[in-house]
Amino acid sequence: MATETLTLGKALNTGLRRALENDPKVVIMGEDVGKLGGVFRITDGLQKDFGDQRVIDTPLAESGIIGTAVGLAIRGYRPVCEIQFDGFVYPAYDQIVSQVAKMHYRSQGKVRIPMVIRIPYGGGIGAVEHHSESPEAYFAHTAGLKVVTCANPQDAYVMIQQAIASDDPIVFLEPKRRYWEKGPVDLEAPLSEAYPLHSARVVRPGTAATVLAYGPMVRVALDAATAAAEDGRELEVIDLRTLSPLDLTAAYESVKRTGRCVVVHEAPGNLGMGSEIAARITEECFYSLEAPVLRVTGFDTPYPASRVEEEYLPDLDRVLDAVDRAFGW
Amino acid sequence: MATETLTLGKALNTGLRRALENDPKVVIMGEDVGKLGGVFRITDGLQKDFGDQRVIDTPLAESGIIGTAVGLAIRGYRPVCEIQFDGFVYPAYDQIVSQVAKMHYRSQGKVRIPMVIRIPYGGGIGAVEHHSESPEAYFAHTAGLKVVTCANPQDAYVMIQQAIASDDPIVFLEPKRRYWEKGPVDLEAPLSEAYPLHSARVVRPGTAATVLAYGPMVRVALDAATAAAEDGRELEVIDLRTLSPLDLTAAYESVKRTGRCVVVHEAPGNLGMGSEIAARITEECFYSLEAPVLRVTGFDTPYPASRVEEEYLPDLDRVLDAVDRAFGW
Amino acid sequence: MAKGDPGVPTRGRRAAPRSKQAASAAAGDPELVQLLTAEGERIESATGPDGTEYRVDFTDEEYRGLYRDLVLVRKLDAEATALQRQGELGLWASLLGQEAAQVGSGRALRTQDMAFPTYREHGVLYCRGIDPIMPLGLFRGVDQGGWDPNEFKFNMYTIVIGAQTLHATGYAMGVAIDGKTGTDDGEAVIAYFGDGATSQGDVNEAFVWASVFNAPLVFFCQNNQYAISEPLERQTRVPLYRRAGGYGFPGVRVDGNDVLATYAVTRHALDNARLGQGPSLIEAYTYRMGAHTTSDDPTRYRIASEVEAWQAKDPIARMKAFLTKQQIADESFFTEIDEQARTESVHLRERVLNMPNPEPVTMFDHVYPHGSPELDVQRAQFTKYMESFEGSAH
Amino acid sequence: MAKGDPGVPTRGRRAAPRSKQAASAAAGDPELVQLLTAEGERIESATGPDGTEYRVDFTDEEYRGLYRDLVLVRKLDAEATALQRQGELGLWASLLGQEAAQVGSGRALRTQDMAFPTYREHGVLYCRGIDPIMPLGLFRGVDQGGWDPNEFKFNMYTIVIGAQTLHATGYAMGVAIDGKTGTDDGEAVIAYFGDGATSQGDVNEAFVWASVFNAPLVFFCQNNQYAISEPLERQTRVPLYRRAGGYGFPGVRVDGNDVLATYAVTRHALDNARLGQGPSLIEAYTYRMGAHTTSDDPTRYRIASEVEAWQAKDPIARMKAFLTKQQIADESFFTEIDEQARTESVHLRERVLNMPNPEPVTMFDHVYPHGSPELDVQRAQFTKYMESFEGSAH
Ligand SMILES: Cc1ncc(C[n+]2csc(CCOP(=O)(O)OP(=O)(O)O)c2C)c(N)n1
Ligand SMILES: Cc1ncc(C[n+]2csc(CCOP(=O)(O)OP(=O)(O)O)c2C)c(N)n1
Ligand SMILES: [Mg+2]
Ligand SMILES: [Mg+2]
Repeated sequence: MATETLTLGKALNTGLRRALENDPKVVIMGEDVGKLGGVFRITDGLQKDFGDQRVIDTPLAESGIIGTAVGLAIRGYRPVCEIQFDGFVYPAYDQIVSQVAKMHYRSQGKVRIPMVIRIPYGGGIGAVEHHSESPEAYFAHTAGLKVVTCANPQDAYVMIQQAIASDDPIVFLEPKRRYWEKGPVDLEAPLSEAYPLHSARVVRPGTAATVLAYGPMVRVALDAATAAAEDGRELEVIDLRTLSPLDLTAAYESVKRTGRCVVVHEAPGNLGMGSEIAARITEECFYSLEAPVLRVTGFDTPYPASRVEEEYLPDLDRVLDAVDRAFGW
Repeated sequence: MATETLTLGKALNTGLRRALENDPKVVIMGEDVGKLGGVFRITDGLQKDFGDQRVIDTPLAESGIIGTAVGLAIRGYRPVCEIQFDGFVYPAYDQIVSQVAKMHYRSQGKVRIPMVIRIPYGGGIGAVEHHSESPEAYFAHTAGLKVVTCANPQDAYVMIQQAIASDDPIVFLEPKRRYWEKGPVDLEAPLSEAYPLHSARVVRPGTAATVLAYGPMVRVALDAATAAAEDGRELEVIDLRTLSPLDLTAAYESVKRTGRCVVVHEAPGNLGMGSEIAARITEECFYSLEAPVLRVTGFDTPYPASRVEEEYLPDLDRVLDAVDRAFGW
Repeated sequence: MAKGDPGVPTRGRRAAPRSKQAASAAAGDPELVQLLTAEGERIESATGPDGTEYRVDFTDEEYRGLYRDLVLVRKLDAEATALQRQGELGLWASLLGQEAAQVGSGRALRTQDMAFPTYREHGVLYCRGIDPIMPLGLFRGVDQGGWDPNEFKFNMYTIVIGAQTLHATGYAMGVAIDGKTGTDDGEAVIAYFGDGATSQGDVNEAFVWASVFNAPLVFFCQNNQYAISEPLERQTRVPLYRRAGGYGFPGVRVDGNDVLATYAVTRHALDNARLGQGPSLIEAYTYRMGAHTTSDDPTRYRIASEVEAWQAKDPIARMKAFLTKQQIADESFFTEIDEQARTESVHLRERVLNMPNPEPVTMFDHVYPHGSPELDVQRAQFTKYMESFEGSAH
Repeated sequence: MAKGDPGVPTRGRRAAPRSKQAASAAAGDPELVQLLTAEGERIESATGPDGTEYRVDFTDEEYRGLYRDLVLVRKLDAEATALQRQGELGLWASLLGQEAAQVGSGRALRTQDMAFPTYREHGVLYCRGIDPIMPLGLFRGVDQGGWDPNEFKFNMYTIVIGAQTLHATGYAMGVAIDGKTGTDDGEAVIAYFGDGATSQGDVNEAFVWASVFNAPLVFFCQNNQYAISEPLERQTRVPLYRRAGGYGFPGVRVDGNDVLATYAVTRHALDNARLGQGPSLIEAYTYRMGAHTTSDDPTRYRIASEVEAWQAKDPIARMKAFLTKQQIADESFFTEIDEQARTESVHLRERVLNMPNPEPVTMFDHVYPHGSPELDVQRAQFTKYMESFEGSAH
């Protein structure tokens, strides 16, 4: 087993490299993905090694990126599009929701759009406006798209390859504040044996309450669980990984045991993933719940100036506060 | 009291006329809003009477409509933008979520964008693709926007004027399949005394269960209540009217009495308004609920071909089925 | 194409001055490429704004074929309009008046070329060999488009204005990456759109991309003078074909009611594309003779005299006059074609009336290539729910 | 502007041939409008692509004033870069190299004119009389822009590429509806954007709208040759100013490192706009001497020799050479300006260091003009929650 310690960013880079190697139809495209290797260097070195027809530097136009990628997909390619920052995906929104998401349905399965839309998302990096958004609900609400997000280097490496290999159009959300976090990555395990893409995973078993998180918030949830354990409360933490379709099998099982559930995400709470998860868990675990599912989320404001983002973003304390509230209900 | 019987469409037309009369800064803009009077004739006759600088026929470009309206708003105008159909708002999505919604926040209140974005929405009219969508969740999830929808001619007449008079940017959703439904409209009651814009309203009191609906589904909910009453079950029906901010005061009070709640909307259920409403009601009414809040919604597919839309859309039977399930929980 | 008959000018004969003059006379626009006047006079050749000489060289058989195409697509289209009036279709977007623009460009495509239509290219669809019933499913509401884009090299209809121009550009980029340009039998791509569409961001982005990547693509704009009720002046204050220059590729305006000129200009642009010379823009200057769709009422926004003026430029009438004058066809031929059109339209009507409604449960099909467990649950619940209404429920 | 001094060519003298030649020599582009060569030679007048003769007529005082502006904005910008390096700003988008494009256009604006910037127009902001600390709050992360757009006639910075060009167009439409064009003291609007932005749908839609509504608007594109790492060739294969022709309004390329030519061209375009002659496009041909932002590493994508070549075209050096040669200014003036710039930058630095962090609860402010009961609840909960951490909680 060839386990290496990689940052999440480097794990993505390595996964993309594998995908380019394994399938000549895979093309990467986006603003600054070539020579620069992307503003986060996730595509670093790939244009040099695979050429500028596999790793395509594009004009500055997001609708153009996604729209031409649709055409490339119809031509038989498997485009992997990089959107530079979360807040810049909206010019492409029409192409994503009306074309990417619907082409397969419209054509009764005759046209496939095996596209991956990579988006660095979320806050916590002290950035200016539009660089810290969490747009996952906009995509998860859209039938025809699948939405996944990774939380650690191993998943990053595997999931990006799985997403590229899938024929479904997938919005692949990358927790940008975790790009520099390191972890072990098994570079040799065959993809065919990997943990399935559209499955959640229990990342810390526990008994007292269930904490659901994804992407950048998994670390926060785990930290909260460590802190809670010191107080004698064992939290079960589930990394959701797939936001559409949601995989709540493990969550249902867990909540039926614990009776309490907290969902954590950075996106504003109103109409966020937490709402859907709360609604489903309440339906499924109605008689097991000791308290309503509580949501720890960004507030219902635009993402604020970075000097107050620490207070805007859910952190360990707010998670523990919610757990306390669930116990005090 | 000058009560007239008007269709919902004519009520909107009359409300728009009033707004143009009352404030010279109000301008209407959109594709085909002038000579044609809009594809649904909601702006019929207005260009003729107010001129082509008050009722502006625009190029075919939705981002252009909203983006230039932002500029007009900065200049001191109050633009009322028509998006021709729900499915064509997405090219303007970036301008709406990153500019319209955020300009006031960004400028610390120095810039106001008193804009109304009118969108005929929803299905049931036998239309082709992109003409039957319910995009409300995309907007309600966006902080900085307000979202309202009317369900009857009286509300249509009043709410459109209130929305135009408001300095908040408002997405105004018009239930297109109800454009031709008639009802009494009081044309003389002063706006200042009207029912507040951002408030839900109980439209049928009841005791057995609470049904929440908005826009095109209010009629379905009322029909269901009539049918249920024949079976001896009195449903309380609430017309939500405002989707952001949500006004659930009456709903909480109702659910605490009835113990059962069903939410109805056309949009796909996943991450729909129903999720948020279910999550909030569960938090607020946890100990009163005899069953989880149940959602009767469009399915999580793209809007299907019109010959099957009847089965896609919630109807009386599906609402009653959900009520039955709530009772059988 | 084989050589023309003696009565028709053939390749190689120069007639530039006459062409300019004739085109100018016909449309009041010296830059309009025209090979067949509204009166059915053949012009030997016409010069485009960049000096390209356009001409065609058809056999009698081919001329008659083009005429047949024009008549057939008009008749089938009229049948669809009638079907809509009788409630058999939810909507119809008629091509009336645009037959030449569509047949001319559609016939200029080679088998290997790929087309990206809007919702109005029934004539191009016909030229691609697709059963004309196909788009009727979409407008009837039984499906959202039934043909296989890759089989016929004709993509799905696109309703969102302009979106398909980016798809076409990406596809053409793929053609180039595949190395399928640079030779006589290279592949080319054509993107259809309207005058209204030229205002959309997507279309202009497509211009940027096609230019930067030198994509083998022909932008084919049918300027039918209206976007629903909005006249051309709401989209531009200069002729649309000039837009191309700003992006660094050639643009040409052709008489879109002239099937010969449209053919010549499109063929030339496609051949340039397939040879690796990059994109170009064709503005086919034509007129939407009918309503925008069957839901529209054009009397609210345009005057009858304008329609009448264009009536005089009818694409079929001028072709008929030409065939008659040149004795390429006679009354019996015209009668035969009318008869064939009638038969095909009756056949179309019968098949539409027999188009079954889809099973409601099929709305859950094809949302994802790999399916979704959530949807499987919804489908199962739906099936059970529907069964609960059946007398003989399982 | 008052009359120029004897050493400087004044209005009315024709020197068209010389201008063409000089411009050509300087930039290898005969279409580049230039009034001051890289070596500091004055060119009397220059001809634009549509035949417009551009010239300026400044007093010595005014020449010195332009020089002062250039030096000051460069120095303040350098200070901001230094502050970022020291962790006092989260990010900085430097204008280094683009001083002349910004000061030239900024000074061409009249009080009543409205500007719509990107995130890099610190020089224009300065010309509008806004305290240069204002944009630093945004980049420090204490706010999202602090000035009042209507007070200074300079809109908020816009980060989403191209979005502001539509706002500018709408604003200009409003100016026209207000009847504020058609006279010498009419209002004009200017929209700033970069070369990269020209690929965005929004910018091209702005071209459509401005043209169709004949908006009193100047599109001012600073072509600094890069969009982050992407060189100009990724956005266009022809000079950007030509884009305008496709939409039916004039375009001109000016030497953006020449403050005089930029002034002249912008003033002319603004005056045309205010007189009701509609929109135009200016491409200010310049170079981004520094990184895209402080987060960027340009050595990954461009070579040192290219930067050096542009160093020789420095906007300030050429102005200094001109002032010296023409004896409009001497060493003591230059020293005085440097000293003033130093003092102002020290002052800026001190004020930045003292910029307070916002109270966290202010994040709930200004979401809606009329507030929201939901947010009131969240704010109250947040306040209570924060208080729970205080030793002396209420
Ligand atoms: C993005 C978008 N906005 C609006 C519409 C509604 N709509 C359908 S057709 C049409 C006019 C199109 O005009 P044009 O491009 O000239 O094509 P034509 O219909 O004349 O062939 C409009 C506005 C749409 N389909 N898509
Ligand atoms: C819609 C959008 N996409 C991407 C970005 C990220 N981004 C910021 S600046 C920039 C390059 C802009 O280039 P240009 O327009 O030439 O302006 P310059 O920075 O050179 O002044 C990019 C891609 C953005 N801000 N907005
Ligand atoms: Mg048209
Ligand atoms: Mg640039």
